[in-house]
Amino acid sequence: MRFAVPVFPGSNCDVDCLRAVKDVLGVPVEPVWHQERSLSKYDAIILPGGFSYGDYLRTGALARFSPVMDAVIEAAERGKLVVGICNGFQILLEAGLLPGAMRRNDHLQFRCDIHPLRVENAALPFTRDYREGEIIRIPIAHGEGNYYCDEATLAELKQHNQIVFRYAGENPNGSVDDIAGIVNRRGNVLGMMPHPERAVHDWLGSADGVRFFTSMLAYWEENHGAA
Amino acid sequence: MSEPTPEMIRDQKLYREMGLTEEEYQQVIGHLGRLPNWTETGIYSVMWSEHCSYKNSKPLLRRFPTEGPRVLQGPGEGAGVIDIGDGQAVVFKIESHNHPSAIEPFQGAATGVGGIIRDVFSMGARPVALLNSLRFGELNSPRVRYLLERVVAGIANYGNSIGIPTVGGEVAFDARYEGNPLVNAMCVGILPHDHLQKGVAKGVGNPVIYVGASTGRDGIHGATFASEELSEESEEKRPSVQVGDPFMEKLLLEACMELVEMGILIGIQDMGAAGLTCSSSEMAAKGGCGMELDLDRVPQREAGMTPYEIMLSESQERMLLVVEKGREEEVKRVFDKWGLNSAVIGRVTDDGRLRLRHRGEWVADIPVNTLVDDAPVYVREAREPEYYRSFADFDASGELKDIDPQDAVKRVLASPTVASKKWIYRQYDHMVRTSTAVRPGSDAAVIVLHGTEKALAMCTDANGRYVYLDPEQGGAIAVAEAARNVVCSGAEPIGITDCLNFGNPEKPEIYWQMSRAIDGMSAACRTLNTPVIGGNVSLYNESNGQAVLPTPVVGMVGLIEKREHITTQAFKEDGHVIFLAGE
Amino acid sequence: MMKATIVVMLKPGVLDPQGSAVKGSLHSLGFEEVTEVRIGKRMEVWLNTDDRAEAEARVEAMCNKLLANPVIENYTFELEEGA
Amino acid sequence: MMKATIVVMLKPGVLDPQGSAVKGSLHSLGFEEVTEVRIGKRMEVWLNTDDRAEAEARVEAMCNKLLANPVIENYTFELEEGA
Ligand SMILES: Nc1ncnc2c1ncn2[C@@H]1O[C@H](COP(=O)(O)OP(=O)(O)O)[C@@H](O)[C@H]1O
Repeated sequence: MRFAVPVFPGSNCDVDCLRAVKDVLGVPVEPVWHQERSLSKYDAIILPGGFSYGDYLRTGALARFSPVMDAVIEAAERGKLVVGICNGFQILLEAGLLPGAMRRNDHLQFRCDIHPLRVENAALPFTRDYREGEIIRIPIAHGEGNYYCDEATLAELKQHNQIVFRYAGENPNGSVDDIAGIVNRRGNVLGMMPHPERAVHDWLGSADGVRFFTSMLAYWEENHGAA
Repeated sequence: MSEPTPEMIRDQKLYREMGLTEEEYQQVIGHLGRLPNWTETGIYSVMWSEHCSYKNSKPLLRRFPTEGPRVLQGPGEGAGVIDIGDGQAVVFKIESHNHPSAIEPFQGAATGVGGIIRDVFSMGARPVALLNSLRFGELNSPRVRYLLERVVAGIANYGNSIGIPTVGGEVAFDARYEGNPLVNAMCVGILPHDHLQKGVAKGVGNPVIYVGASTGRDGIHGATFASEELSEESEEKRPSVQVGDPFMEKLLLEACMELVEMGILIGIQDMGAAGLTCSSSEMAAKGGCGMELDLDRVPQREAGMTPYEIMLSESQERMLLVVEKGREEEVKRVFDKWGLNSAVIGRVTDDGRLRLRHRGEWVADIPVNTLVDDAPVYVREAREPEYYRSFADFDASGELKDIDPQDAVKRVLASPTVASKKWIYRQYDHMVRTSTAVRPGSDAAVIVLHGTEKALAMCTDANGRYVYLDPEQGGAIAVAEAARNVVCSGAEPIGITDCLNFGNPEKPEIYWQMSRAIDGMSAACRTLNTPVIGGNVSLYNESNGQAVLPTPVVGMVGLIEKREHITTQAFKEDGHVIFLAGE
Repeated sequence: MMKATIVVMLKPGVLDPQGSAVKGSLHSLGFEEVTEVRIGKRMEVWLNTDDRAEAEARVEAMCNKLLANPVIENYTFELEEGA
Repeated sequence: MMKATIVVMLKPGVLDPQGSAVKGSLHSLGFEEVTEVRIGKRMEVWLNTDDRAEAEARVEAMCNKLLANPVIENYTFELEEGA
């Protein structure tokens, strides 16, 4: 299994994602400059956190037009695994790969902490190594993680089990229905504000993010045989 | 708008508005052998400001121990460098942005962070952590709360965007900082020895390359502004506050790191205080050469900028480079990739002069050493303040008897200075780069060095009240406290950087405080084997004639040889034994 | 040369966190008469063209593609000549 | 009830990183005729008062105290009745 981590101008969790995949899975993973137009070599794509294009205008709005995004959309259509973490989630929203939009945190402050999440759907390629309803601790670090969608969209998300993670305890940003992460209808494109790549060693404060990555590998191996 | 002629500058004493004294102006004439023109007067005035020349503090700074077996670079470059073994080194420095933050707290604090990051990566190091040290008035004032909120938001905005974790710092509140808050930012970086860069121009004919943001009219005379007391008048100089662009700096950082990896740089320096003036003249002076710049080639954001404005602008996110002749294209390719400006704006010469051309005419011709090495130095009068004697005789035993210890403990714990700072540090991304092993909230922060067993502990410490009561003891205590924090995290202290925040040094009592504090700090550094590898001086921290508490801030770094040595503050388990160590 | 002044505001039903926070701050500063605050963006875009109809179509396109997010935002704009 | 519409823009000489970034993106999306972009804020503030003169003074005070930072920003506002 090969991972790609697209790097936009202003990405800053790209290195962390590369290191997490390497440390946890030991499979090939490469940074891909945002000017690249093809991702055909890769089986999974992680859009990293950071402040692409300075988060100017709206978070993710300018990165969404980077050349590599056409390849990300194509990969999503082909059923490859696509993950957007934090800024990556914001880019997926702007690109229309996931429904909804992001607003500033309701208290207007940036918030960085290790936060409890509830795993709402443990049947996905990203979550199969978790248990449904399990509380895991994953770092958050964002100023605009206040997820918004209208009532109809929320109803649909619920109906199709697309809400993957909810904040347990206090909602750190005011998101609709305590949403921390969602998946598309098909189940192969996931966006989340918390950072699983920052929770892969006990010395980092939590290792609960490890199973996020092992889930993806297990899913892929099941579908493609070990490689 | 036509500029004043050299004669007008002399006759109307216009140099005074720029901050040059009568004697200094006469010295300039002596150095040039003629009257300086407008641009030249501006250049001398910023280079000879306290902020750039340390003219009031240099003789005192010489007392610091700056050497040690691990020191690869002491004071004198963008930041100091200390060997940490295995061919690696740590680079760190602290700097103040007090005056801009008093006027525009968000941008003032943000650009302070941006500046110190540039200082570190201009050494060739990858910045890995940020810290800060803050002082405000009492929190019951709405203005103080506004300043605190905006300063914290500004620090958060810059550090979070650029993706360098803000892992530590300290903050205290006291009425004596009310009109003049202190905002000091520290950056720590790591590099392999062979990546070490210097701010030097060498090799006659080599190109001088400008990279980064375009030059605008922002922050002109910021350096002189930082060397004056805050007064109603500074309101008029308000536009001297710049807006930071952390996105631009992230690109600049990555582009510069690529050049460092390519091993192509002869010299690199950031354009901070006094912008192009300071970077060009310091690089030339250090290389013992001269420099010729064609100002028309400087990327400009606004139309019709004068040489004076181009040279004195403090627009952020800019660097000056010197590379070997013929390698200009390689530099350009890297900067094009990151979508940044890069322009060859001049070349290195052999005659020791800084020569500037604008619209086909020579607009300045100055011997560089007179800007850098011949800046005036003042040894001020020091006088023991009266309060010092009277406090020394103070006997507390009487008053203490009436205090209820339980109540006192509660009040101490509830005071903003002692209470939890989580409200602040949860606004800082302290985990990005996934190397933070000890997050804010313990004694010192710890950053692991990936690929090795090593880690670095770091902290900032100061106590203005102690220093006020006894500058020498207080200075020593600041160093000792930092050392304890670092040791308690499992590290051996290896060096410090310091930021000397004081009032107006022309007042003998203030100069005395500074002199004594430096003696105390120096003694502690000698005892602890922690050389001072760099720092910053911020004077004239006064408002309405009232000085802040004398606040030398210590930024310390310690080396942890094995990750298993990392220790945190918290009690861990029932039944563990508690010891009290020390006197 | 034409100048477009574009206003982008959150749609009426979308809670405006910035507006609520500013309202709170205004109250605590003693401006108690403030009943609501909504905060949006105002963009000034200069276009190197003199054709009004074309400019209009182009600005419309910029708004739809980039400047506003139709999920949560509405936009309006005005054009001025020679600014 | 009065509604104040307040526009806060960066002063002319002040760097507008957001505007520059948006201009760059517009160019790469093919809107090459764009020569400059400046981005500021538009705030709508509803006031529970009917006294126009008073409202004017109060909004002025809000701008100076909180809504704009005179060091780097300029503001203008308009008042509408009964909105
Ligand atoms: N308080 C201090 N303690 C030790 N060194 C200092 C102190 N203040 C300034 N220095 C050193 O003096 C040198 C000259 O500073 P300069 O190059 O003008 O730096 P900057 O403008 O970045 O502050 C720097 O290397 C700096 O580290």
